[in-house]
Parts: sequence; C-alpha cells; structure tokens
Amino acid sequence: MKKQYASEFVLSSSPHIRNKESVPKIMYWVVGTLMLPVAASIYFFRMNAIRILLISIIFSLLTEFVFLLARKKDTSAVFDGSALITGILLALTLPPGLKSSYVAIGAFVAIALGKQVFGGLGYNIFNPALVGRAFLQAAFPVAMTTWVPPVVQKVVDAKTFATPLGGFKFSHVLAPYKDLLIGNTGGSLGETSAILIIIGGLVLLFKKYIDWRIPVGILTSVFVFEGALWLANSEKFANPLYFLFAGGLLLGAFFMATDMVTSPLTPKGSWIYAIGIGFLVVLIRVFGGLPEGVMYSILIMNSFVPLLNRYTRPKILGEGGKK
Amino acid sequence: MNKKTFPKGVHPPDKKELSKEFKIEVFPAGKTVVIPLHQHTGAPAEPLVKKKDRVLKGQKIGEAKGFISANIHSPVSGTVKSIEPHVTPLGKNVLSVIIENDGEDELFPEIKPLKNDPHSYSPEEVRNAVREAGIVGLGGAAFPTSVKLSPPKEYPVDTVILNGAECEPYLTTDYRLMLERVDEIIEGAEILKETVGASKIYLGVEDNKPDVIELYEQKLNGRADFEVAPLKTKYPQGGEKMLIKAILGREVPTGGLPFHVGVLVQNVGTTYAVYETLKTGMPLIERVLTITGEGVKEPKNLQVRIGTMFKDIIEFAGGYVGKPGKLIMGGPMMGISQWTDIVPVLKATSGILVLPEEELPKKKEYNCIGCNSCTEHCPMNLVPTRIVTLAKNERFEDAKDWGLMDCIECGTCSYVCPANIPLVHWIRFGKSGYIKLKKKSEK
Amino acid sequence: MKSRFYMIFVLTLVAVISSGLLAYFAVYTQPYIEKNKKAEIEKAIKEVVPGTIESKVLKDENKFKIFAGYDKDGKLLGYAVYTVGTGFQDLITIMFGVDKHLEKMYRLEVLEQKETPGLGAKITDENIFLKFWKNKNIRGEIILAKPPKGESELKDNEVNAISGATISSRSVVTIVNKALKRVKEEVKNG
Amino acid sequence: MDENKSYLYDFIKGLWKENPVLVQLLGMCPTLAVTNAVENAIAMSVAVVFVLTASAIIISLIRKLIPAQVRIASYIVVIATFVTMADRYLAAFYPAQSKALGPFIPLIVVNCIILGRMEAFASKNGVFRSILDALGMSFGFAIALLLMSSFREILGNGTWLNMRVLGSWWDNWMVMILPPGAFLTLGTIVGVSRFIQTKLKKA
Repeated sequence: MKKQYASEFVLSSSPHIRNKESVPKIMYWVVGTLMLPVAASIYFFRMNAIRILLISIIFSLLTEFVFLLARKKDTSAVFDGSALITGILLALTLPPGLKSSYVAIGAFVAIALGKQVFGGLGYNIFNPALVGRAFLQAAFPVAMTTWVPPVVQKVVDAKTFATPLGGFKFSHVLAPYKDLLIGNTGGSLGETSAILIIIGGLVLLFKKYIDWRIPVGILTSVFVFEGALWLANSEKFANPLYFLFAGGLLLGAFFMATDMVTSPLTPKGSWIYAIGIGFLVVLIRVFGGLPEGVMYSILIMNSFVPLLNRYTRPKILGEGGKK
Repeated sequence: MNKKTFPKGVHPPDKKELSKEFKIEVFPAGKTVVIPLHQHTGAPAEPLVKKKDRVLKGQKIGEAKGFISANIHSPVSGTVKSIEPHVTPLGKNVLSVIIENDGEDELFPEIKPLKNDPHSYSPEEVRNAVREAGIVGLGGAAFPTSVKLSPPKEYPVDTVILNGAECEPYLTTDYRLMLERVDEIIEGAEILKETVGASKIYLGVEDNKPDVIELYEQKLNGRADFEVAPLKTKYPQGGEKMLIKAILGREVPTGGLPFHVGVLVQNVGTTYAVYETLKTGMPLIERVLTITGEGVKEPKNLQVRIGTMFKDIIEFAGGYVGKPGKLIMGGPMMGISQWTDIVPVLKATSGILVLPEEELPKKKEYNCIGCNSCTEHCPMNLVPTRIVTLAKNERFEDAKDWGLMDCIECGTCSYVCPANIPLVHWIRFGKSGYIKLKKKSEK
Repeated sequence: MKSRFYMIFVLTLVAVISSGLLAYFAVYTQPYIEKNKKAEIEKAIKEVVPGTIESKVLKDENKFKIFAGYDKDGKLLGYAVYTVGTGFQDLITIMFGVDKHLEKMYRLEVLEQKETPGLGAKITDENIFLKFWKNKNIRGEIILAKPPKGESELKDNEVNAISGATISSRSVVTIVNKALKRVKEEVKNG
Repeated sequence: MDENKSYLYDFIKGLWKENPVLVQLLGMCPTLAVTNAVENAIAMSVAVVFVLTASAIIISLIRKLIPAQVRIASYIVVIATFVTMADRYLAAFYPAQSKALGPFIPLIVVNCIILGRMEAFASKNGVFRSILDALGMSFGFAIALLLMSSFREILGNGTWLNMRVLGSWWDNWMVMILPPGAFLTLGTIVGVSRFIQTKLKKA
C-alpha cells in the first residue's frame, strides 16, 4: 500500500528550520579574534612568533588528520577549525625562543593525547592546547622557562630576562603597567598585549560564543583573592591589578577556560569553575614554586567539569511547585 | 505597552507576511474525505457506521471510548466507501472512515442547538455539548476540550487564558480568526470562564500582531475581567507553561497541568469552535488552517472540512513552486514532516507548510561541543545536551532526573544547535524508552 | 576444636620456619651491608678531603657527622662533614670537606637526593652545579648568586644557581651554611 | 586440550594473553615507580621472578597442609620471607640498585600479582605447573617492565641500560622519567596492546 506513493518529500523530525550558527562558524570566529593576540605576538617577537605559530598549526592539523584517518573518521573534520584553534592557542602559550622540534612535539601531544584519544572533538576532558603545553613544561622545564625579550625592547643581555610575574616573584621587580597593557614585556607569545586580548574576548562575548560567566568569574575572583592579600600586606603581595594584566591570565580567561568542550554545561557550574580557576591562579602564583599558574589552574578545574555538571543541574521550570 | 514574556526562548524569522493579509476563504469539500477515527490525544473512537451506509453532514460516525477520547463526525453527506486503515499526517496508519461526498451537504436532522442563547447553558451542559461535538484543542495538541473543562474540584480555576500567541513561524490561522471572528471569540471566552468558574480572562497575543491587540483593547474597552495581555514575540510564547509564566508569573509544577495553578489555557480557535457548537449545535467538522510556505504558489487562510486531502488544498493554493523539499503539518518548529500529500486534514491541523528544497537547512552534524546554546535557550530551563547524551546511551532513569519528561519538545534546542544535533528527536527517543522501562518495571 | 588447634599450629609452624630462615639470612648478609655503608662514606670522605688515607669519627649523630681526615703520616688534613637537610622534594644528604682551619671548602658531594629529575637533580651534576663548590671561602656564609654576566663574575664565597631549579640550589646552600656553623662550634669546643 | 599443551599454556598465558600488567593491570605500584630506568626495571623483575617462583614452589608444596582459614596469612608470611631475603641480598651485593629501588623491593610483599597467583594458581595446582605459571607471570611482568622502562629511559634520558642510544642532538623528554611519564607510558602501552589484541581476536 505504501509503495503506491513514492515519497517526494524530505522526512525529518521537527524542528524543520535551523538558525545560522554552526560549529565551524563558531570556531572560525574564535580563530578570527585570536588574530589580535597573534598580531601582537608577531609585532613583538617577529620571526620567532611566525615560526612557532606556523609549526604549531601545521603539526596540529597534521596530527588531527592522521588520527582521523587511523580512526576511519571523516577527514574533512580537520578543517572544522578546532584543531586550528588548538594550534594557535598552543603557540600563544609558548616562550618565543622555543626550539621548533619542541613546538612540533607539543602540537602532536596536544591533539593526540589531549583530544583524539578521548574520541575527538567534543569528547576531550582537558583543553588540548594546555595538555600540549603541560607536556612540554614537564618534558623541557628549562626551555619552557627561558624567556626572550620582545624585539622592540633594547636589552643588553638577552639571556637573563624575566617575565613580569617571574620578576615580581623572584626579585620583587614590577613591570610598568603601560608595558603590560601594550605587551612590551617578556613572556610567552600570547602573554603580551592585554588590550588586544581584551578586545578579542569582548568580541566573542558580544557574539555569545563564550560564556560570559567564565571570564567574569575568573578575573573577579583573582582580583578579590589577590586584593585581600594585598590589603593585608601590600609589601609582600602584588597589587591585584598587576596580577590581572601580567602573565597569561587574560588569554586563559577569555580563550582557554572558555573552551566550550571543557567547560561546564550549567550556569552554576560555570561560576564554580571560574571562581575555582581564579582561586587556584592566586594560590599557585603567590604560594607555589612557579611564578605563573593559569595553565595548571585551568587543567585542574577542567577535571572537575563532569562532576560540576552532575551536581549543578539547573532548576527546571516549575520544579518544586506543588501539584 | 506592557509586554510580558518568559525567560529564555528564541527568535526564529516569523515569515507570517506570506499569508497574513489573506482573509479566511471557504474551501469546498473534496470528492472523497478520509476521517481517521484517532486524531486526538487519548483512546481512538469506535466506528458507528458500516461500508455503504449513507451518512449526513454532522452525523456522528465515531464514538468516543473512555474519558479521554473524542467523538468523530461526518463533515459531508454521502456514502461510506470503506472503513480501512489510512495513513494520517501523524505518520501512522489509522482506521479511517472513507466517505464519498455526494455534494449535497444534507444536514443530519438532529443538529440543532440545545438552547437559543449560548450564554444560558449550565456548566454541565457546556461540557456535554463540547464532548458530544468532539471538540479537541485546535492549536495542535488535540487534547479533548471537555476534559480540560472538567478540572478536579480541589483545584479551583480562577483564570482563563486565551492563547492567541501563535508563536510558530509562518502560521496565521489564529491571527486571521482573531481578526475576523471577534465577537464569537469574546463570547466563547466568557462561556469558558463561566463553565470553569473563573473570574478573569486574559487574551495573550504576541506583539507582532499589533492590529489584533488594538482591536481587542478597543472592543473590551477597559473591562476589568477581560484583558488583552500583549506578549513579546518570542518562541515558544504559545506553550501553555510559558504563557502562564509570562502572564501570571505562575509556574506549572513539573509533571503538572495548568489547573494545578488555577488556570485554563484555551486556544482561540478552540474557543471559537466551542462557541459555534453551542450556538448552532454543529459538531466539529471543519476548521481554519493556513496553507503557506515558500513552496506553494498562493499562500492562503482557509476554512476546510476535516478529512480533506492535503493534495487538494495544495492544488487550491496554486500548487507547488519548484521542487518541494518538505511538506509539514503544522509550523516549522513543532510540525510533523509528511512523506506524502495524500493525507487528510485532522482536527488539529493548524497549518500546511511547504518548504522548497533550497529553503531546507543544509548543515552537517558534528559532535556536541558543549556550547551551551541549548541550555541558554531552553524555555523549560533544561540541559538538553545532557539529557540527549544520557538518552542515547539508554540511561533513561538518569535522563529523567535531568528533566527528560519535562521537555515540551518545542524544538528550540535543535533550532539553535550549531552542531546540528537532532536533540528533540533524541529526547523523544528517550521519552519512549523511559515509558517502556517504567511499564516493564511495573510488570 | 581440633581444626582450630591445627590452624594455629600450621600458622605458627610457618612463622617459625620463616623467622629461622630470615635470622640466618640476616646474619649472613649483615657484614656485607655494613661494609657497603662504610665503604660509601669512606669513599666520600676521601673525595671531599683530598689526600685522606685514614679517617676518624669525631661526631656521630643521625643527621650530622664529622670525620677527621688524616694523610699517610697521620697529619690532620681537614674535616669531612655529613649532613642531612630538606630539599625541594625530600631530604638531601650532603658530604663536604673543609680544611683544618675552617677557612676553605675543598669539595662538596651530594650523597642522596630525590629532587626533580632533570631540574633539581642537577645538584649532583659536576659540570652544572658541583664545580662551583670547589675551594670556596667559608670564613663567612656561602651565598647563592646569579651574576648577570655569567659565572666569571662569581666571588669566592658565591655559587651559581641552577637555572630552573633555584629552590633546590638554595636548599643545598642553606643546608651547607647550617652545617658550617655547627662544625665551627664543634671544632672550637674540641 | 592434552596434557602437554596445557603445560605450555600454563607458561605462555602470562606472557601475553593474561599478562599481569598489560591485561590484568596488577602490580601497578612497582610498574609505575621503578620503570624510569631499564637497570631498575631489571633488578625489580629479577626480584619478582625470584619471589614469585620461590613462593609458588613452597605454597604448592604445602597447599594441602594449610587450612583454608589461615591460607592468606600463611601466603603472606611465605612471600614476606622471600621478599626480605631478596631485599637483604640486594642491599648486600648490589647496593646501588638497592638504593635506587628504595622501598619498592619490600613492597613486593603487597604486589597483588604474587598473592593473586598464589591464591588463583599455586594453591590449587602441583609444583611443576605452579612453577610454570609463576615463571610465565613473572616473565610477563618483566616484559611489561622492560618495555616501559626502555620507552621511558630512551625518551627521557637518551640512553638504554645506561648506554647512549640517541645522539647528542636528542633533547631529553624530562617528563618521561618523572611520575607523569610513567602514567603516560603505561596508558599508551596498555592502549596499544589492547588494540593489537582486539585486532588479533578479529583476525
């Protein structure tokens, strides 16, 4: 009986219309806004920045491709933009003088161990770029903490250059705020210009591609926790503003902690996640052995995300009402 | 204007301009009508006629079985050609009475109003008349209206909300009705109010229909017991729970119904049908619907008999434009896509939508990237992606804890999903899985 | 009742046999183990106080020992100091040698440490860290430094910190300074 | 399965199919802790081969004498005896290894491979088969340790058994000889071996 009419219509479950957002569109918007800190890094570190960015991106895409091929998945997913973001983010977290081979290893680890072994896009627990960086930090600790000054700064001895946070932690030297804002300081590629990172982050916030709770929660909690310490002893502890603008905090808060896959699904979860990151950043920077702690803070809180999702289910409309 | 709304939701392009200017036309009944005996929520009706019987317009041909069920009537006069399963827009083959229309529209003699003044009916009489006439919710859910009009005694209803939001894009059925049947709707609403013993009526209308709002405000002229409630244009504003939240600020408890918070929500089309039945005694055998979409030549608003074939209506609207991609009963957000146009109009067919092939979303499905769009927009404040992941893995109990059964299937989550995951589809899968699980454990 | 007795009997038997076996083995290996320990310390003494043929224990505590080193003629060459202190990860055991006037340090050896491999563990590396400890002036304290222009600027009481492992380097300096203070007191008091 | 085949199987199964580390994930503590150098892994493996085989012999011999209620206690006493002997022996004759392995030799007592084999095999089978099983299992353990330590020492130090295998161009992956490297390596090796095993099963 059914054979009588050949279906000329497309059958599908409702709804039958979709809005214009798509995964690659979101990803490429993030890539677009990342171009701001990328531009800053190229301005301040010239060839070093270009070299690291290129190697990181190429090896990220290549690893993604090889794994997709091995797992018999659709290889066109290489260009969904997610591996590109990982490549750029990884490059932005690396010191400008890092050897090319290290960058390549980092990119491989980021995609292979950070993403593909979990099942690829959407299934990873940790931010892949930070997994790559954490691996490099553990594998090549000296190289990862050796900083090169920006090309535009005339420094006599290039060998012993400290980041603004390292300078404060080990020798109590503060970098000028003006340099922090523009980015004329030592540090990893993306730790340079605070202003450009904030602009990029605001664009993403405006487009609603990142959860506003996360950067707001992180920055506020770092400000509050460090502010409390500073009020207690302004000699020993840095000004909270200095903590906001120095190091990788802004890049982490706007571009890494907000990674959709590895951040909580629920609003309450996002708040806890963000405040947790802020707290850990202050804890590691002030009391830890390292001057910077954004990477570990985000990775640690990433591991809590499944738990947060589980225990912060939002109240359903009408929940708790009496029948 | 004090516009009310509910939290979250989406703004799909409304596309109502395609058909909103066209007055309701009467569509002549086709040569053959197919009347499925199960078009409503609840138990199917039982046939009262046999093959080759002659039936008259308005004659009861299907008897409601059980409390939640509805009578079925013949929309035309003619001969029963056969009683056999026929495919319906709901996708299943349903036992249907197929009637050859003799074109004479001979009225069933028993059809006359019980009383001359519809206002003089007692509540009990209203319920009986509505039940007898087989009226169901015409907004799309097809829930028997008489049941809605009989809330349990321990839940007094104080407010009636007329649902004129029509938040589905494209559809203009309720819009046209509200413009063209003003007095009938107002009177119908008053009768509903009296029937359930409420003291206040609100007419909820989205602000993309300013002419309707103005018209009714003028008509009601500042009445204290009957107010127009202008609503923000936002999907799914017309969902019962959203409407109650927006207008009254009350939240229907999970798993509950509007009467739990003292409200009766009735679609304007249903209200009109109730009024007509009380006035003329004619059961529900026709309804107003919109035939629209970029895929039909001349979108229209039509008054058609139940049982008319989609194909006939589409031809009446000038046929398809280009290659039709999708044929949908209802709106684009919650409507049901059809595999053939040889299906009958049901009581709940609020619209027929044809989307041409080029209008269909062409998006690849990705893994969920946890973007939270669905959570940010879900009007029920659920976390759809979480429910879907659990449902996909057949963890129905856990999915239920996350609100699986509270989903109203409005389609908002699928609409906004950048990964193009058919979330609603998986939630339906989860719901049926959960129900099966429950049945099994009860045994 | 019988089975419970049997149970206790078997378990006791197993325990007795095994303790007997172990006792024999312990006696058999004891001299070798002691010899190993002694040899290790003696080797270290000879290294940190060059020219030592014979050594004598002057002070023997759990975490602090002083040995006097003599040449073949029985002439006092200096003292070897064994000391244990807290590092970055765990305890660090150090042996260093000083001259008999307590003015100069001959050499320093790290006997035991569990610092981070590749970073802090470089405190055992001759070329990176230990070379700075040769022939230091110990009239005052040893100071950890990182002169901007490199190693050539180091003063005779300064040692260079390992880059990336400042904390481990500082721990060694602290441990040594503490031990130096004690040695000076002990030797002064005879 | 005839008698000979089953003897062979007693030995073979521990090497691959029921490898204690790669398949059963037993004895993780020493596996993770001592594999930063091949030398340590070998010393550890030898100790385990000795303890496991010796305990298996004794236990299978006295298995009928031991009442069920005190069997675990007896096993532990027997195992602890051999472990202590191994520990003292290393301290006496291989002081360097003894130092490097630290507490992990005494900790063999609680290595679940050993107690597991006693309970699952030696207490139910004759001496000969128990020896075969113990050898197979301990060799399987040794294989896994050798694999892991080779991987970690080469990548983390550029050497294998203290011999330089990678040239001076090689930059040591410090992480590999640190505890995280142990987890990474174990994960990778277990993953790959599972992958191969499922492939073999299909074929």
